Parts: sequence; C-alpha cells; structure tokens
Amino acid sequence: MQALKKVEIILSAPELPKLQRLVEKLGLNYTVFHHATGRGDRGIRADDDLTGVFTNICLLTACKAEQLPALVEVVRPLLKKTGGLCLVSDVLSVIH
Amino acid sequence: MQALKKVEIILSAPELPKLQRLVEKLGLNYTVFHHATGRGDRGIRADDDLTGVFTNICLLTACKAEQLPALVEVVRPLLKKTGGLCLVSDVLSVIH
Amino acid sequence: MQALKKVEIILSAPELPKLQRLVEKLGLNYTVFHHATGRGDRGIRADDDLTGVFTNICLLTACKAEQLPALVEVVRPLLKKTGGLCLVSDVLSVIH
Amino acid sequence: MNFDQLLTNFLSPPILFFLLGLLATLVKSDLELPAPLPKILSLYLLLAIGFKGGVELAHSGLTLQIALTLGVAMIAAVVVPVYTYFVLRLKLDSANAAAIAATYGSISAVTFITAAAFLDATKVPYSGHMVAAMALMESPAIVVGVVLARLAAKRSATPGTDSADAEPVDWGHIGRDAFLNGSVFLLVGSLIVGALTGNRPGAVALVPFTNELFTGVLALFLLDMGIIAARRLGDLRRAGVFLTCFAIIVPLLNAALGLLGAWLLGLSHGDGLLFVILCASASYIAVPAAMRLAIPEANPSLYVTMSLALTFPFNILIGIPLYGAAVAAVFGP
Amino acid sequence: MNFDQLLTNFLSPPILFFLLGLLATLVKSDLELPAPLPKILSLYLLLAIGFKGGVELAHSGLTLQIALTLGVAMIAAVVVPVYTYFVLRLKLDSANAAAIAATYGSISAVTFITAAAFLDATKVPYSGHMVAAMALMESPAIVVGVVLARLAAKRSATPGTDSADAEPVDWGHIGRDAFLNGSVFLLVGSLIVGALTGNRPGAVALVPFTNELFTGVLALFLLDMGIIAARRLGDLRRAGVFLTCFAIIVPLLNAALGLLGAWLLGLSHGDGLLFVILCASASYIAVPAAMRLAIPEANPSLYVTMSLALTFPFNILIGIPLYGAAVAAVFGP
Amino acid sequence: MNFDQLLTNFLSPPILFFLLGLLATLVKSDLELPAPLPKILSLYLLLAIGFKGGVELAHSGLTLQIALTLGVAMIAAVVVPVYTYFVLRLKLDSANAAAIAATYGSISAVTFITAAAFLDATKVPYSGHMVAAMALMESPAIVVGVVLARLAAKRSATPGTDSADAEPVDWGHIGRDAFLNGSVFLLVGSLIVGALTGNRPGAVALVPFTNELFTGVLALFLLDMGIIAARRLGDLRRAGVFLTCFAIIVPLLNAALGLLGAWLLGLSHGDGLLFVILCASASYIAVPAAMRLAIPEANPSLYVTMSLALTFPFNILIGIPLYGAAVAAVFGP
Ligand SMILES: Nc1ncnc2c1ncn2[C@@H]1O[C@H](COP(=O)(O)O)[C@@H](O)[C@H]1O
Ligand SMILES: Nc1ncnc2c1ncn2[C@@H]1O[C@H](COP(=O)(O)O)[C@@H](O)[C@H]1O
Ligand SMILES: Nc1ncnc2c1ncn2[C@@H]1O[C@H](COP(=O)(O)O)[C@@H](O)[C@H]1O
Ligand code: NA
Ligand code: NA
Ligand code: NA
Repeated sequence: MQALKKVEIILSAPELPKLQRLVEKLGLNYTVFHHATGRGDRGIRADDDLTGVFTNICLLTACKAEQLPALVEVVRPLLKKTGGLCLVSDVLSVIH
Repeated sequence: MQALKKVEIILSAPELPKLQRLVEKLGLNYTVFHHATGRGDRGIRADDDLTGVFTNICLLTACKAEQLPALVEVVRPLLKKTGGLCLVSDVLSVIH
Repeated sequence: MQALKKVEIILSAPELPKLQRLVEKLGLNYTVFHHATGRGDRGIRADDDLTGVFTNICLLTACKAEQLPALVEVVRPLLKKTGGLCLVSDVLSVIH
Repeated sequence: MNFDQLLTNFLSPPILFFLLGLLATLVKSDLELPAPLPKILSLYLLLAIGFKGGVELAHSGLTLQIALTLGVAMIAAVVVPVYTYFVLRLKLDSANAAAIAATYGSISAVTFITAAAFLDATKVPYSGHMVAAMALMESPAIVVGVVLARLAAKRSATPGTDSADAEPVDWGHIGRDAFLNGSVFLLVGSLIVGALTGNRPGAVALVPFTNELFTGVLALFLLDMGIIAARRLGDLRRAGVFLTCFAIIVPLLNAALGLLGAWLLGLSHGDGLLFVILCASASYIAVPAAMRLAIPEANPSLYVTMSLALTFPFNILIGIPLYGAAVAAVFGP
Repeated sequence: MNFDQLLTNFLSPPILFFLLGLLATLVKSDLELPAPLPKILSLYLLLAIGFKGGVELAHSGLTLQIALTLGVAMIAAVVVPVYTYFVLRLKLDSANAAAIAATYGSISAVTFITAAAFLDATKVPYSGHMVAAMALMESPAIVVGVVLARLAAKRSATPGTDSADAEPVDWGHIGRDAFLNGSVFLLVGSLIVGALTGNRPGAVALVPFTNELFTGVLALFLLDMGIIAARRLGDLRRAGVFLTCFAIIVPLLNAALGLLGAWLLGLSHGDGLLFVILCASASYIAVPAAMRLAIPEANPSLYVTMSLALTFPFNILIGIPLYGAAVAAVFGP
Repeated sequence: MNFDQLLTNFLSPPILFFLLGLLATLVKSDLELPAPLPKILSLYLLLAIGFKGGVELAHSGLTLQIALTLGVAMIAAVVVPVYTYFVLRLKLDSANAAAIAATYGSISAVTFITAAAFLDATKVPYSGHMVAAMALMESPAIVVGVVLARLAAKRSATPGTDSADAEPVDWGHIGRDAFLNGSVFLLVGSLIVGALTGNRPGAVALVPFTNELFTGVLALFLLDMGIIAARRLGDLRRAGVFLTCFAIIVPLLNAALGLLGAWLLGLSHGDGLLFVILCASASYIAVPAAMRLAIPEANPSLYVTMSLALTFPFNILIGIPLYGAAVAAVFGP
C-alpha cells in the first residue's frame, strides 16, 4: 500500500468543467460525485435541477504528498470565488 | 490549513429532514449525497425509488473538534432508531 | 467510539454485483454511491448512461483492522482487471 | 369466475407486462427501469386518474348517492385498519402490527387503475366519483395506525424509561404525513383541478396527455412493479407463514366487506368492483413512506414486502377477475 | 381587464396546477417532481415550441413585417437590460445589478408558452414567427449584462489589485454561454428543423409528440414551477423591499414598452400579447445558468429568486390577462 | 442512390435532430439530455418496436417464408462475427478482436427503427416479423465473441500462469448476458406481448403510446445520440486508421451480404432494406454492456467508439438511402 493524500473538493456544479481542466493539467486522476446538496455560508444549495446552478459536486483525488501544494494553489481561488470546501487527509492506496 | 473533524453520517433517506434540522441548529455547514444504497444489520437498502423508504443518504460535515461532542450527541439517537453509520476522522481544510 | 478502517473502493459500475458478492461473503456491511464519473489511467469515464459501461461506483465499508487484509485480497484482482482505486484510512465510528 | 374473464385479464398488455417484469427478475435479467422513472410514472398515473375523475365529477355533480358512497368508503378506511391491527397483534409487536394494519387499511391506486382498465376492456361502465372515494380512503388508515401504535406504547411504558415519553406525539406532523403526503396531495389536487375545469373548453387540451397515454404508462409501470415485486419475494421468508397467509386472506376478507358495502349502497356493477378493489388493496407507496417516519420502530421489509410482493400481484392477477365474478354473482349480470 | 378573462386564465388546468404546486409547498406537503424530470419537461417544451414555430414559419415564409418584428425584438432585448442596470445600480453593486439586468432583459419561454395557451383558450390567433422573436430575445441580454459588469469592474480596478485584471475577459466563452447554451441552442435548433421540414410529409409524424402532449407537459411543468417558486419565497427577505418592488414594477414597465413596440409594428392582437409578454418576462433558466459562470460574484439567490418567485408567478397569474386587456384596449377588440 | 432519397432522409425531423446533436457538441454547446433520459428513451423504443412487431405478427401468423427469414437472420448473426474476428486479428489482440467482432455481428435497434421511419416516409411497406429477425440477431454474436476470446486465451495460456485458467468460463452467466440482458429481454418480451394481444381489443389502448409518440421519441433519442457520438469522435485517434476504416468498410461488406441474403430469400423491397440494415448495423448498447463483463480485458473505448461515433452516423446518414438504392437496383423498383 502506498501513502497518499486524499483531497475532497466540494464546489458548485457550474465550476466543475473549470476544476476538471485544472486538475487534469496537474496530471491527476480523479472521481466526481454529482448532485450533492448542502448548506454553507452562502446559503442552502438544493437540487432544484432547473438551472443546475444550485447543485454541488464533490471531486475526489488521491495524489502524492508532493503534488498537494500545486493542487491547493489552483483550488483556493475557485473556493474564494464561489465558495465550497477542500479537505485533505492521509490515506493508504492499495497497489494493483 | 485548519485542522477539523470530518463527520460522515449514513442514514435512511426519510430521516434527512430531521438530521438537517439538528445539524443546522448546531450551526454547522454540511453537504449531502443522495441515492446511496447499502447493506447493514437491518438488511439490504436498494434504490427501488417508489417510496424512497429504502434509500440511504450520506451527510458530510467538517467541524471543529469542540463541536464534535454535541454533534455525536444528536446523531446517536437517530442511529439507534433506524440504523446507519457515523464515522469521524481528522482532516485539514484549505483556508480561503 | 470504535476505531475502524474506512475502505473506499472505486470501480466501474458493471463490476458492482461481483464486488458486492465478495464483500458480503466477508460479512461486511457497506454503502454504495452511484453514477460517479472520473478520469484514470484508462481514460475518462463519463456518465453517458446508455450502456452504463463508463460509469464508476464508490463502495464504502467501515471494517475492523483485522478484516482489512482479506478485503484487500479480494479487491486487488478486480482493480487489476478493470482499473479503479482502493483507499484505506483510519476512522472512529460512533457506537449506537 | 368464468375462464373468459380470467383470460381477458391475463391477455391485456398491462398484465402481461407485469408478468414480464416478474419473469425478468426470476430469470435474472438485468432489465430495470432506471430511477426516478418509476416515481415519475406513478406521479403521472395519480395526476391522470385524479384529473379524469374530477372531470367526470364536474359532469355528474355531487348527488346524495355519491355522498353516501364517500361516507361508507371513509368508514371502511377506519374499520379495516382497526380490525386487522387486533388480528396482527396475535403474533406481532404493536409497532409492526400498526404499520401493517395501516398498509392494508389504505388503498393502492395502481390496483384501482388496473381494475378500471379491466372494466374498460370488458365494457362495463363505472363512475368518476369512485376516484374521489379512493382519495378519501388513502389517509385515514395512516392516522389510525399511528394512534394504535401510540396507545400501545403508552400502555407499555413504565415511568423512568425513555422509550415512549422521550418524543411527544407530533400530531401536526402525523396529520401532514397522512393528508398531505405527495401521493394523496397530487391525487386530490388533480381531482379538484379536473372538477373545476371539467365543464370548460380548456380541459380538452389535457385529454391526449391524461387519457391516451394512460394505458401505455400503466403497462410500463406494471413492468417495473413486476420487477420490484419479484425482487422482494426473497424477503418473504422473513415474513413467515402467518404474514404470508395474512397477505392473501385479509384482502379476501376486505373484498367481502367491500362487497357487502357495495350491495348496501346499491352501487352499479362497475362501481361495485371498484369499491371492492379499494377495500381489498393495500398501499405500497403512500403508507410505507408515512410509516417509515411515524413508526420507525416497525420493519419496512415486512409491510412493504407483504403489500408489494404478495397482495399487489394477487389482486392484479387473480383478485380483479375473482371479485368481478363475485360482483356479477351478487348484483346480477 | 375584464373578470371573465381573469377567470379563463385561472380556470385553465396549467394555471391551476401551478397554484397546486404553490399550495403544496405552502402546506408543507412533500410532493415534488424528482430530478431530472423538471429539466426533461423544460427541454421538451423548448423542442416542441421551437418545432411548432418553425413549421408555421415554413408555411408563412419570411415577410418584411416578420423581419421588422424580429428587429424590434432584438432592440428591446438590448435596451431593457441597459436601462434596468442603471436603475439597479441605485442600490446594488455592479455584479448583482448586471446579473439581474440580464435576467430581466431576457425572456421566459414558459411564460410565453402559457400566454400562447391563454390565446388558444380565448381563440385569439397568433403567428409562428413570434417563437423566432423569442429565440432572438433570449441571448442579447446575457452579453449586455457581462459587458456592463466588466466595464464597471475595469473602472473600479486600481493597479496592483488582482480582482479585475487577474482573469482576462474570455469573450469566446461568454458568446458561447449566450448563444449556445442548451436552452437557446435547442429552441433555435428545433425552430430550424421545423422550418426545414414544415412543408414535407415527414413533419406530420412528430405532431402527436410536439402538439398533443404539449398542454399536459406544460401543466406538469407548472406544477413543479409552483413548488419551486414557493420554496424560494423565503429568500425574498434577503432580497429586500427594493428588489421585491423591482420584480413587479419592472415587468409592468417592460410590458408597457412592449405594448408600444407592438403598436408601432402594427402587430395583430395575439402577436401583440406575445410580444408584450416577451418584454415583461424574465429568464430563470438560461440566464441564471450563464450568469453563474460569467458573473460568479453576483448572488444567484437574488436573481433566481426575483425571477422565479415573483416575476414568473406575477406574469402567469395576473400579467397575462392584464396585458391581454391592455392589448385589447389599445388595439381594439 | 438518387439525390431525392438522400434528401428525404436528411430532411426528416429525426435525422435533423441527430445532426443538431452532433452540431451541439461540435460548437461546444452545453446541451445535453440529463441521465437517465437517454436510457428511458431507449427502453421506450425497444418496447414500442417490439410491441408493434408482435401485433403485426399476430395478424400475419408464422409462415414458411417468415421462418426461413428468421433462420437466415440467425445464420448471418453467427457468420458475421466469425469472419470479422479473423479480419481484426490481423491487427489486434484476441480480446479486442472478439469484442469488436461481437459488436459488428449484433445489430442496432435504433438504426433499424430509423430505416423503418425512412420506409414510412417513402411509403414502402415492410413486415412486422422483421422485428423478430432483429430480436434473433441481437444475441448470437455475443456468444460467438466470448467463445472466440476464450479459445484464443486457452491456446495462448502456458501452464503455471494464472491468466486463462484462474477464472473458469461461466457459461450460464455468459448465456444470461447474451439472451437475457435488459435490451434483448424487453424487445423479445414486448414482441411476445404484442403477439399474444394483437388480435384482442385491449391492444388498441396501447396504440397512442407505442405508435403516435414513436417518431417524437426517436427524434429526441437521436438528438442525444448525436451529442454522444460527437463526444466520442475525439477517441477516434486512439482507434487508429485500421479500425476507422473497419468501421465504415465492414458495414458495407455486411450490407452486401445482407443484400445477397435478402435476394435469396426473395424478400419484399421494404423487408430487404431492413434485413440489409440489420446486417450492416453494429450494437452500441447491448453488446458493449455484455462485453464489459464477459471480456473485461477488451478496451470499451475502442468498440463503443467505433460503433457509436462512426458506424451509427454512417448508417443513419448515408447507409440507409444508399442501401435503399442498392435494394431498389437489385430487386427492381
Ligand atoms: N463545513 C462544511 N462541511 C461540509 N460541507 C460544507 C462545509 N462548508 C461548506 N460546505 C459545502 O460547500 C458548499 C458551499 O459552501 P459556502 O461557500 O460556505 O456556501 C455548501 O453548500 C456545502 O455543500
Ligand atoms: N460498516 C458499514 N460500512 C459502510 N456502511 C454501513 C456500515 N454499516 C451500516 N452501513 C450503512 O448504513 C445503512 C444502515 O445500516 P444498518 O442500520 O446496520 O442496517 C446500511 O444500509 C449501510 O448503507
Ligand atoms: N488517483 C485517483 N484519485 C481519484 N480517483 C481515481 C484515481 N485513480 C483512479 N480513479 C478512479 O478510478 C477510475 C478508474 O481508474 P483507472 O483504472 O486508472 O482508469 C477512474 O475513472 C477514476 O474515477
Ligand atoms: Na384496503
Ligand atoms: Na424580458
Ligand atoms: Na450487424
């Protein structure tokens, strides 16, 4: 098993294409969970699903510790602009 | 980055409104993932989607360590009543 | 609270029935999140939803440390065959 | 029950699609209608049947006979959960007994709709106000079930324990679950929309949507019901012999009660069958959704499984022609 | 506005289902249309209205009168967001002012469709090319809004700060959001498909799908709109008095502008009402989706709430018969 | 192929909506049909085409000519994947060769349906039993593909390695994937329901659902297919020149084989075209879903991309009128 950093990024759905582009530029693999709802400092985000404007997504990426700073660098402006959350924790990844 | 506790609460979907009310009363922000299926001591929960009675949700909240006891306090009775899971772990949150 | 291992397994959706069977054989409870998209070494997995062939799922199980090796044992061949990710981390579970 | 009626029922597309769904699960085909399609189809059926019933009510108006029928329907919806509760208490704890009693005291809109399609196919007329009877019969059993469960909990509670008195009964919430849950609200709302607009030209524009698609949507929904019902068959082992028998015999008893009511009311042949099917059917959407919240101690895989995997298929496949024959025997041809 | 017209509007099934949706949320029923059904219904409505308009365009051809109407429509779509922006700047920062201005400068297809259903019910004819006018009026306000926001940001930016100049304006992206977003693209595309095939036999096969289901789908969609609109009513407190008044008064002003335009163009009674409703309506799908990306600093719970919870219900319930009466008064019966 | 037929094909709403979908992706519009709508539309199309075919079979009965046609169809469904496998082995490993061979040996129901719509538009009659031929041609290629892949794996396996013998072949599972996968099961099931009820009055109630909506749903589905196909165009680079040519040339070869078969069988003009299109088309739902499970070593972005992004558009846009002209040339007008 390999020690990695697990990064979970919660953002509003319309930001996803931008986030994906940024993460791919860093050469990272990722998984995205869609249609999340939530409550934050900017109010409630319910999945009314007409505009998709109020839905959240959660992008999960497991990366090497040395890739983390660059990732945080690109995520922070997105969080600043439209809100959200970015959590980092330690994981072991099963090598296959 | 700020050290927080990440709490993941898996409950049956009809309990969500109650859980949201309780978590909001504690002043916590959260994200909810819907339409999860699963298997537990109370059998299989498949998303047959007629009653919504057998679906699970997962509510994720990142809170300060000192907020954790109060949260666990309100979640435990819900878990006792209709089953589920509540996992706590350490995370770092990107400050923005 | 009880110390457990949290295992998150990301696999392509058609493998889910097999994974469920294997996990159930080990006597583990689990929760499944559906319709995840992603990017990995095998390219992009978008949810075009015609064949379901390109969607990911994420199975989450919280198990005892001593159950972990057996779980990793059965998951590794699945990862090898069709790709994916298996992350392990430490959590505390609220006892109810 | 003559063989022809059984055949007419079996050889209608909706019933055959139901059997196809059962078969799909039994042979382990991966056929399924993706969520939320089943819920969408069920919302459509409630909207359409409510609207159609309302339009017919607008044409017929509210007569004494109709008022009487609605009254008897409500009485049935209170009596059935009470008596079944006491039957169930012979073997079950009060929470499960109350939840199952509520399930069988309420109705299944799709069973009703399938019976109406059967009447259409056999060219027997029926009235729009039976939809109003259905709407009135959906909720009372929920309230009755909760009341019975609470009374039992109170009786058994000893001072100092935190089980029954920890959470006071929130009657506003229970009333909302009973009378304002999505299914009931949409059915009643559509009925009122239909009644308000039925005599106006604007209602006609809705007809292709509510009437012409109806049988097709019913067929598709029954396909899914077949799939879901067969999936739950495995849970029957948990239900045990008592509940398995209950799920067949109590509908028959309720059908008999319904037949008596229909005869006392002097209903027409078609309306009689619909009244019988309302009494005989059990809820698998509105009541389980309400029970999950109001009586969380009850085990949903009991009440959902019994209603969905046994009573629903029994009523659809055998009940409808059987009750039809009984109605014909009692009322004359 | 005579009382009869108000009643005709209120007693049509789509409007009643809208009221039913409002009521569902207000009485806390858990009725809801599961995602993605609302989006599917909205895509259907755009496809169907576009196709129908295109078929009628194929029959009528492109006349000078039509070209003039389309021209005036585009002018209105540029003028309205500009003037409302300056009104909004009295109280709001430039980002929010620009986003709201864009919302009110654009149109609501469902309001248009409901007005057309009202004309159908009152047997007033209207032309297919009004759909083309609608399609042309959807996008300009988005561009205007973004331009106004950028100009303001530039003016206020001081050298050395990273706010305005950090991200250069990506006009290709903004143009794409404006003219190629899903709603606009599907409406225009379906219009063109209809125009290309309208005179060929193949188009007829689409009629049951695009025409006969139309009112039913509209009713179902309005049910959902009622639910969503009522949910947003709580957010009105945040919007404050100024924006609440804005959401009612500006549509009235825009309706007056539209009436003037319709009169100058010499439109028919039916086309006149549709032109007025296009001016008076505000977007709640296409523009918010675009604004979220192009002006992320603006608060969506302001512009979505105003448009969805106030302007939309106002136009649907009161605006349509009111503007209809105004058109009748100005144009003669 | 005369120009008029090409135009008739291009100027039909379904084809135009397909082009609109392609365009949407190419100009980077964010238009998309939200999941699970595409799957729902595809289930509807299978149910409707199956039911309609079954009803027509009920009317025509099973003749020797029909039995012969079905037999030849099955032969084609076995021969095509075998010969294409050996062509593909020239450049590919056995797993990918087998998966692609299975894809091209099976059929595409939507291509078939689009061809039927083309025949409707050009007023050429065809028979309901061609749907039965389609149903029979869907599964054999899956079995053939798996057998070929297993044989190759066995041959190449050296004792002591864990590749081929680690997992024994689960033929029950493969048979289920082939003959009971959702698409095949629903098509065959609906065919049987149609055949059983076709001569009974009950079937008529389904007609508005299965027939009148059909073209509209097809148009909407093709809109989505256009969007998806264009998205996959980028993956063609990975496929390389060999597979790109394969995806155009092999359908033409298979069409020629189909033409021969149709001529030997003495099929009518309409049935002939449908038989040709069945041979020429490649699966993009049922087979990929089965291959993902049965031959997980094969790369789905090869077989799905080739079938979806090349063969499907080619057949829809050019193949149908081309094969139509060929059939007309061979069979006489
Ligand atoms: N502490 C938190 N825990 C979990 N989710 C959060 C938290 N804070 C924010 N979120 C999520 O991020 C979204 C945007 O947050 P905000 O920018 O604070 O409005 C919310 O709708 C939540 O889904
Ligand atoms: N150990 C576990 N790991 C992951 N999910 C669990 C676990 N235990 C329970 N769950 C989830 O919680 C739901 C209810 O669990 P239970 O109350 O044990 O029936 C299950 O359907 C699972 O989705
Ligand atoms: N490092 C990672 N972080 C998050 N998700 C991953 C990662 N690697 C792979 N995945 C997920 O696993 C799927 C299959 O990965 P692969 O086998 O690498 O193509 C991808 O589509 C992702 O959803
Ligand atoms: Na009953
Ligand atoms: Na406007
Ligand atoms: Na083929």
